[in-house]
Amino acid sequence: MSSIASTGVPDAAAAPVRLIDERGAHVGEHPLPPVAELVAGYRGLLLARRLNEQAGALVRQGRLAVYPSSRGQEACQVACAQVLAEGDWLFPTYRDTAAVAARGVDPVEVLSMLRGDWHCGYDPVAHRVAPQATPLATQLLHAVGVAHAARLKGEDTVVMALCGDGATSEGDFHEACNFAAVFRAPVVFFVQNNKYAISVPLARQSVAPSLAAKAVGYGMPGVLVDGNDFAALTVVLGEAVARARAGGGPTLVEADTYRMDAHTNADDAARYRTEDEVAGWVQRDPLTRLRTHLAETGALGEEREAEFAAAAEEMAAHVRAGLGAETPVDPEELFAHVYATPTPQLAEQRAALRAELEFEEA
Amino acid sequence: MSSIASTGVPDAAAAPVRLIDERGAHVGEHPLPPVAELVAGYRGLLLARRLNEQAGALVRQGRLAVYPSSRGQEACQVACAQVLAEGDWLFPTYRDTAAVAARGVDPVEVLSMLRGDWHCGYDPVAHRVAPQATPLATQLLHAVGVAHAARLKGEDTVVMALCGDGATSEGDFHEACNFAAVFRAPVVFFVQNNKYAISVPLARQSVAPSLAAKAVGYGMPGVLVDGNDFAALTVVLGEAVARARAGGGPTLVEADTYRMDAHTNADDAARYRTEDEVAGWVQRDPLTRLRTHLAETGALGEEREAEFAAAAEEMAAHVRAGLGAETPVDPEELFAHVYATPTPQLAEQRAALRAELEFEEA
Amino acid sequence: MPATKMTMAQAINTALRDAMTADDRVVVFGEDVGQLGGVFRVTDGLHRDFGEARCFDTPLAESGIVGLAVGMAMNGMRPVVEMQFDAFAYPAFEQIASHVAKLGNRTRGRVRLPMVIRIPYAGGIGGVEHHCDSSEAYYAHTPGLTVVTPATNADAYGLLRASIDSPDPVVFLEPKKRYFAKEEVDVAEAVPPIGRAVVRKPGRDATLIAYGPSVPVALAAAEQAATEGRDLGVVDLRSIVPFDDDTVCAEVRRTGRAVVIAEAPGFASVASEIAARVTERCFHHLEAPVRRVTGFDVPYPAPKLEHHFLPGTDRILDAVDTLQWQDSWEVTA
Amino acid sequence: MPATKMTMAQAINTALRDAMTADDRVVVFGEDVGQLGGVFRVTDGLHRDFGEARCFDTPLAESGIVGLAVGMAMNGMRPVVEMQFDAFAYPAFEQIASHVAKLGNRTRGRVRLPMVIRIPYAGGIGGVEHHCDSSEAYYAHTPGLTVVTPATNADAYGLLRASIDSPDPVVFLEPKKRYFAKEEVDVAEAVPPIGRAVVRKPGRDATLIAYGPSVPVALAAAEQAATEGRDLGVVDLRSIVPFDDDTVCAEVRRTGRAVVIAEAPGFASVASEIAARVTERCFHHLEAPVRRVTGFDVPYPAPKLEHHFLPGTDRILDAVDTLQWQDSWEVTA
Ligand SMILES: Cc1ncc(C[n+]2csc(CCOP(=O)(O)OP(=O)(O)O)c2C)c(N)n1
Ligand SMILES: Cc1ncc(C[n+]2csc(CCOP(=O)(O)OP(=O)(O)O)c2C)c(N)n1
Ligand SMILES: [Mg+2]
Ligand SMILES: [Mg+2]
Repeated sequence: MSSIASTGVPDAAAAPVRLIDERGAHVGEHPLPPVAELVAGYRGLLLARRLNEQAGALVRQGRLAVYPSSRGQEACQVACAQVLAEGDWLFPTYRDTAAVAARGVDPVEVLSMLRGDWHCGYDPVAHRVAPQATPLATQLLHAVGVAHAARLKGEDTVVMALCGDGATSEGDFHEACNFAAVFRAPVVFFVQNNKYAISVPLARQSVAPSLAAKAVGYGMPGVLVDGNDFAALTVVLGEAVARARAGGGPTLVEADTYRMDAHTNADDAARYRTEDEVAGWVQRDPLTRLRTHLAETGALGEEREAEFAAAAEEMAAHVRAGLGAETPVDPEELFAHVYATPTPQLAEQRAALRAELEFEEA
Repeated sequence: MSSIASTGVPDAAAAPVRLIDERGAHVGEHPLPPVAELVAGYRGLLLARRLNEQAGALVRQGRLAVYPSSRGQEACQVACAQVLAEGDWLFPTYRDTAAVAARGVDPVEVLSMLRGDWHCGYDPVAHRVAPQATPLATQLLHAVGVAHAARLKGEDTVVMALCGDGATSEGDFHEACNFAAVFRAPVVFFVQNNKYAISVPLARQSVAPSLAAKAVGYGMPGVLVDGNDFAALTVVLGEAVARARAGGGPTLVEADTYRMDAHTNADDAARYRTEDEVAGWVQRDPLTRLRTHLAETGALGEEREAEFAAAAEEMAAHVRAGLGAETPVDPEELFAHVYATPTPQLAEQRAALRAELEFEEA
Repeated sequence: MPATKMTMAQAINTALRDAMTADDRVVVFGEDVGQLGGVFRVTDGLHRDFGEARCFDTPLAESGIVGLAVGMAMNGMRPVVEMQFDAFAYPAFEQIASHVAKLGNRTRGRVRLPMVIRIPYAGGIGGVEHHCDSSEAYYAHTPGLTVVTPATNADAYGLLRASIDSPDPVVFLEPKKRYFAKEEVDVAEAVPPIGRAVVRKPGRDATLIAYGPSVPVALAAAEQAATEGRDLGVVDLRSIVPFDDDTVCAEVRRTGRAVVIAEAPGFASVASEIAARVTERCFHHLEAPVRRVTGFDVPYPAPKLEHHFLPGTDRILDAVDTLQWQDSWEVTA
Repeated sequence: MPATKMTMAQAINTALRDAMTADDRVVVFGEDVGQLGGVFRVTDGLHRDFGEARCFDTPLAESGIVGLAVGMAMNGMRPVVEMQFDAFAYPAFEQIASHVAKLGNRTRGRVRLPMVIRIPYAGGIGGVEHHCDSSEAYYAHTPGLTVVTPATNADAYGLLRASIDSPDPVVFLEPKKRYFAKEEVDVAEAVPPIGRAVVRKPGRDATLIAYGPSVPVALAAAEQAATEGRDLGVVDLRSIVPFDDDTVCAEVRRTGRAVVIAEAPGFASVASEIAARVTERCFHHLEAPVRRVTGFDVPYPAPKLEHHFLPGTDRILDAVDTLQWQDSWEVTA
């Protein structure tokens, strides 16, 4: 397959790479990914959308404290997970629950964090998925570290590092991109430019022609891709992963997408954006687009649709059941993991808490 | 005068802007700055060189603890000060003593810091020269703040913010460039790329085509200029200052130069670079180049040369005298400036120190 | 203007408004403080009423925000910046420790930095990790910073006005769990000077020393103790740096017993400082060692466990019980 | 191998070397640590002897260095990074406080971070601003970090080996003014476990508690006191977190008097913690309040004034003099 992504100095003002347009038609010269991949991707999108909806419902029911939804960004969420091999790593943010789930982590485990159980509900090592990062852009450096270590050890691991448009303004974004480029680390920086950092619009984050253009300053390829086009994302991210794996170093990929929901349920998006703006993006919905394409090309029959819908419902039921259950947390676990072995100070504090609890029980 | 500096997307791989070549000849299309400016500049270069030498001598004599020399970078040092108007601000680093002096600050005051008197020896407000920054890249943000405040107040102040090649790797460099671009702040970021950050060569700092290319990612003009060509520096920096003053926002200027001395006297440059490499740069000496040019064009007679040399010697004598004198520092000053009014805690500690000192005296 | 009921968020909003009205050098900026009015709505309406030049959003970069404020203060303005949550001030730590705290000293007072860094801090809101740190020790340990934290809405108003008026940089720590509780605030009241603690409740038997979010907890403990026949006093520091030794020590010398209460992990903390300095100054008045009731030395826990972490009334009263009452009946008599 | 005379810089270099030889997961990186061998030559020769993959220079960015180390530790390596000077670790503060300290806890122990952050710290070398901070309180206050600081060259070797072997992240604070003093080091000696203080000098009359650069000062003070007939003991903490309460308190209970010595500004410091916890645990054994002799609460001064700032023997002995000896002749008798 010929390369779609710039491999030299990115063309800063280039239009986003797109393979399927808003009416579901294949556009441009580049061939589409195999149909099977697109169908699998479509299934993933349905599951991701359902997960976003289900998690939102759980918040409304008071089962989750908060949920940062990726509705509208599902193509990004699924594509970035789907292009990875088993041994690769994913570094997600708080908004990337659907990507973590697409990587194979049980969404109940992922969401248990937002039920307040613990800071991370899944095993990062078993899944090769880092804990969802809250402090913006900080995780990008960890991603570079994992990648650099892999390279030093001679492993062919690739690391997919996610962040938002807002996070590109942080110093750690800069340091991570630069370290990766200098060390030729096998990382793909994947920026989901969903146009807002909470209430702050892109124009207040950057006046560069694109965020992908930042790649120039690090000496790495940068690609702007239509973030609601699953096919284009798969190709662009896939190429970046392949380049990284082949020793070609990092790539900065910017997805042009949109956060359809508010920042979280606690946010009031009406304060900073219009309904019209949101409505405009409904036309570009990543699910509709892929479904139309697959339906029109005959790749998706009613049976398949029904099968996928059932899978999504099953997942949602599993999530409801898993998060409905009350899971007690042991107060003494407060002290268990701070150090491999608790310090004498922590042992003392643990004993004091235990005494309190025993007294309460008595 | 036509613009020499890119005002749009910088051409990342462009050759450095140069007006006078290594043999003193005017090259290219762009006219040279007025002869008077070049002559004044040459005088400045001589003073700067002499200051570097004198400070080095004072270190060897034990009068100064340490001195980070800008030998080889004098064209940058003088040009960045000379293009500023009186109300403008300069934000220098530890290496920019000659620039601070070129801005009109008494070098004795500047160097008194390195004699150990206090952290900053001059009045930043009176001179509109910030204290020489030690923590790398941090001062760039202050420069943006001064510029942004000036703009909000409707003043036409421009801020010249200096840093080295190494400092461009710091997160604060990124945040400063981005803030300046987004706020269209009247700042000129002037990177003296002297090829080393202590021992670390440029190749370990960045694999971008140039440091000026980083401007692309912020949406500001970026220019690479021959840092040993005083004429080119004056034109490029002058244009950047004019653009900033006219409301055109920030510019990133990278000077291609070389640190002829070790990082400081405490450094052993033989550990990380060859004599050959250094010798190569002797050919590109900024003083020789400008002198040759001025001499060949008849702008610099022997009389002038002698006059400038005398001025440089006078300055050096002043520096020797000023730094040779023993200047006592009052121990109680430790507590005087931490807050506008010392806290009760500091008053108490000051009293305790006073008691100690009185006891010692008694 | 008479006293009005308002939340702490409103009190802070009013203080910003009044300061901006009184002095046009006062500017407010940070993340989401503009059109949105801040994630806690503390800056609500300022962008609308004072315009983009006086209240604006920045790119998302905390070191950038604080560094910008330093420069603006150098150039005659009085910036009030918001860090969105406690742990998100850490990227600005170098700017705060190496510049905000030191620039006045570095320049022998020729440059003063009249700026305020507002930080919603501490826990009790069921927040996810990084949203509930009690970070006061980092700032209090750094010479050159003034560190203030209100416990009441009236103090939130008054201390913020005083902080904005201060010639020195102030880290203004807002106990976020108190943001939405209503209390009477009289904005016409004299602004309390920074550096004065206040005795919230006099008490004969022992002194509870607290600040910020722990003050209401201490008061609740004192109330409960009263029903059990023990008369506990409560001192609210209001300002950690400068520290009001006089007020604190006067109380402790009277009671001979003290408990320090703070949410932050106790090790090398502000609570350690209080215990150490009170002991240094009141040693021979003490019937028992000064006790500390603080957060454990663990990262702030996930919501389900935070109530075990936070110093509550029971834990405070348990600590009071250990103050060796039996040996000293003559003092309490 | 018998004991050899070496400087602390050499002892640390030897520890790095031996650790890199023993375990090829150990990698060393930072600014100028490669070909140059570090600005203090602590990593001298490692690049040459172990190659670019094991010892390398990074771009100039401290948050980047620490963040890279976090990722490398997540992927099975044991990074030992150098921050060039104390204040230049501040840009990495968010990485240290929000990730290095918390990742093990965040993941319920599924991810451990066996990494060491080496920081040359404290003063006494006539350095310019930002090169002499005593920053231990920031780290010691942050749960999840182990904080170690050697006072002798033997400990520098042994504690660094132990730190590299630790499954937890260690902030390893190197008293830079001790870098070039020679002492005997026996690298074959058992590595001291982290968390054990050591009594450097027993003493009957009062206990000096110190760590890092203040230990030799405390010993000098004790020596001087001996000539004046007072027998002072000196405890060297070696590890601030975990803290060795047993060793410290045993000494203080015996003498009934204690002075804590540290270079850092005293407010909300490690010295505050020591004073507070020793008092909590030894209150009824104390004849006088625990005194602190620390740096003043001012930014680290310029070279000409640093000797006024640093706790010296005179100031320590003055503090010892205030320990109310006259009231307690029976204890010292
Ligand atoms: C260092 C840091 N500063 C501030 C925050 C608070 N915060 C959480 S999300 C957010 C906006 C992030 O925007 P963006 O990077 O575009 O990601 P998105 O939420 O749009 O996915 C902010 C400011 C944070 N988490 N970390
Ligand atoms: C934040 C920070 N980290 C590390 C240092 C230590 N240091 C001082 S100068 C220097 C190299 C700077 O290189 P460069 O930016 O190229 O400037 P140059 O010295 O070449 O002028 C380093 C690492 C510092 N001063 N500040
Ligand atoms: Mg966004
Ligand atoms: Mg350099």
